[in-house]
Amino acid sequence: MSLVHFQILSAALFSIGLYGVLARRSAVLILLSIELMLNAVNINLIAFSAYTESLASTGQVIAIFVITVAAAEVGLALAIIINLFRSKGSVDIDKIDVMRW
Amino acid sequence: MEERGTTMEVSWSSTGNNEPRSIFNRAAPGIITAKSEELIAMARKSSLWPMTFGLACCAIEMISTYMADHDLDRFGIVTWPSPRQSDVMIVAGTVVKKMAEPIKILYEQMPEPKWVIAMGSCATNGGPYYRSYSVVMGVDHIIPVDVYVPGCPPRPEALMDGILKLQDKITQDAKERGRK
Amino acid sequence: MGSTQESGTEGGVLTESLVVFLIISVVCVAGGLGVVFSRNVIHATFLLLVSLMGVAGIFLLLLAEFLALVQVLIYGGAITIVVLFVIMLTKSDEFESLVDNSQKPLAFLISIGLFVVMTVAAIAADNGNTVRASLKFSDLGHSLFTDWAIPFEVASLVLLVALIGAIVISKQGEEE
Amino acid sequence: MSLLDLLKTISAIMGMLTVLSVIVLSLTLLERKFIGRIQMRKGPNRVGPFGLLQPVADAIKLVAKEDILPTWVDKVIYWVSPLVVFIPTFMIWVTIPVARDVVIRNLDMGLFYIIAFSVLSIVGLISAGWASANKYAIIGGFRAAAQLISYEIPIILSVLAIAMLAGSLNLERIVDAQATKPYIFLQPLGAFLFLCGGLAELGRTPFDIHPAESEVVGGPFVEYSGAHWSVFFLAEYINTFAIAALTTLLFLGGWLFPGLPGNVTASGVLVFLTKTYLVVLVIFWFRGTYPRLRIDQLMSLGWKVLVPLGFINVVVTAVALKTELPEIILGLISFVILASTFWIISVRMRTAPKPEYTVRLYDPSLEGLNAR
Repeated sequence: MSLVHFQILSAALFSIGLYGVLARRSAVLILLSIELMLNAVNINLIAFSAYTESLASTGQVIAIFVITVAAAEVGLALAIIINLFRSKGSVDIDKIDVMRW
Repeated sequence: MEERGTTMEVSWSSTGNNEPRSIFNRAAPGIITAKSEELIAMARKSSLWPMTFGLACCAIEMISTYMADHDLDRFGIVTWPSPRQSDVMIVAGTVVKKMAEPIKILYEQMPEPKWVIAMGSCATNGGPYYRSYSVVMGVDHIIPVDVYVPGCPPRPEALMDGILKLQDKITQDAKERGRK
Repeated sequence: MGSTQESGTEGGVLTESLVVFLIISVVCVAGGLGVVFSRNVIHATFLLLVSLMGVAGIFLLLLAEFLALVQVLIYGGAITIVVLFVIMLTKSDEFESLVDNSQKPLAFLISIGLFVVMTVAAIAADNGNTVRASLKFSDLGHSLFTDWAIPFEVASLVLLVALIGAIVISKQGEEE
Repeated sequence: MSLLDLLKTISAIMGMLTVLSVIVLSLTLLERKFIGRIQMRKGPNRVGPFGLLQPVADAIKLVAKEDILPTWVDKVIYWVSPLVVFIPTFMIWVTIPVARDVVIRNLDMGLFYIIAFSVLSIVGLISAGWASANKYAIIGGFRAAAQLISYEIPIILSVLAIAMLAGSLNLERIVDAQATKPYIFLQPLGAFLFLCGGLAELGRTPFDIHPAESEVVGGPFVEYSGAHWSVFFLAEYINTFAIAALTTLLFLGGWLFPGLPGNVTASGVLVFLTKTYLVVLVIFWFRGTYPRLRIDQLMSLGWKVLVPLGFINVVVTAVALKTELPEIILGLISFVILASTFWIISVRMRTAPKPEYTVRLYDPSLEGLNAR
């Protein structure tokens, strides 16, 4: 098991997440795909820090920040989705093409 | 586990010893099938969980039976709110026609094996409301009943007697199934 | 946990940690595929949880125990449940009809292409030293509160602001 | 990891499963007997000597019962969610020491591990509620989620203060640090927060709003029957025992007792089990004594009382550690805060204005006004 394995796994998860973001219509499902992409990034960060001695703690610390930001992002995004649902009656991204309403 | 020590001897056993038996029972009488059946029956009769619902005045007596004075918990009986987890249904009170359908649904929602106690004369045969336009003449028109408890309403002791009768019935049924 | 030793041989040899890695990564990728292909949004959420627990397992393989536990706590305990709450608050029968949009083939091509590019880049890159190093829990904490003290404070501020913002945004819709 | 280590770990896990199952059986009987005594009745006494075989009978009956799969359920999630609840409850026992060195794997981050995995079982409750296709089940599931997320914070805060005092997250070290003084004397406020949060996390009376039988007829478990339901039941009682064991380890000095050697395994296990069963009895005592809280009362207790108290607890402990206050003063401060909280609550309950109930009769002339 070497760094390449983790990189390939991370690439696979990132591409899957990207597909979800591009191909889905529901806002909630897009949010879930973004979570997937963030986790792919985290795998990469920690793998590099584990296999590079000079970066021993840096990768993990940045991964902690990524998780923090992901939590904040989920909170805000879900609030926006609820608000959107209240005013539009739908969570379909395609229907939300006006910037103000 | 010693069976005789904890089960009640039932004298009104109708099955004789000269009935046809399965190959297991002939080869090793009462060791494999009968014993496991009876063991499970013992467990079942020792933890009868009734569904809690009351229909009329009998419910008051039923509630009083669960309470501290009469303490059905001694027999391992705890009431349960959901039909999915209960074994016995105590139909306590008048079964009006509007309530017939819910009772039937609740009975069908209970998992096998399940038993029904009809408590009070209304649930047994309509009681004082005999030939009333709105009352079902006994809950056995809707669901099969195992034990009838007479009285209007029956005292808690009568309900406890009915439950003991049901326990006898469970052991007896298991024994008879084991003999076949 | 924490006792997984580096099982020396590399490159094509099926060591025991490689087997564990393969199992976990299959769980991860299958969960991820489930998230993007499932037609039921609740199933997608639970599959996301499966995938993220797999990621926690990957963190364990990388000897980052703290991160693995954080992953379980934050994603398992908080994010999935909040997402489920929001799905229940919105119209869930609507989700059946709006799974995929018309960009689907294009999105498929783009993500496959990205995956190929990234994989080739990863394989082609020369990863010189490939020895996994464990990091002591206390060292992580020490580094977090000395070298990274200011970013840490900023991150907590970000969380606070996001909390207030989420409350304000969801309250706004209520008044309208 | 060599093969021998693997075998050792597996046998330890199997032993843990067996012991925990026996403990669950003993707990159900203990609860029924104890609550029976509180309610001035006898409790189960017909099955076996003194009713000792009652839990065995219950277990056999539950396993032999029919397992119903209702029509509208989501089959996979319906069958998986008992396991999702059950596995984390077992996994946290991996790192709970019963006596010195009597533990499957003593983790350096033991406390954090326990908190992280105990949260995971909420997902099982929600998925059980959702998959059951039953309105009571889903209301119960979401009540469970709301309750557990809110009460996780006081638990984490009280545990944080303990970790600061002991300087470790390793449960054995935490117990060692209590050699001369159990932390309940230093942290009465923390102990109160932990027990409150623990009870809420278990969903036991006074916080049992998610299986509330008179409101949501058993919450997420409504549709489950037979063996699958008993898995939930097992998980609940193992969690009860785990919370009691954690209270013992964190606040009551674990396997240490003045006058008894802490290093002898037998006496350690005995002391630990005695303390844990006493805490379990306290939990059952609450069940026999207190009525259930309403969900709004539960939420306001959690967010308006316990979370602020938790932050106060952490700050007080940190200041005391930084200024090197004598421990007795820290204990006194903590106790004063706890006592004044109780005093304020009791005063407010006594002086609160009585709610005025208005009976609204049906008035056909208002039909047009009320209709929306």
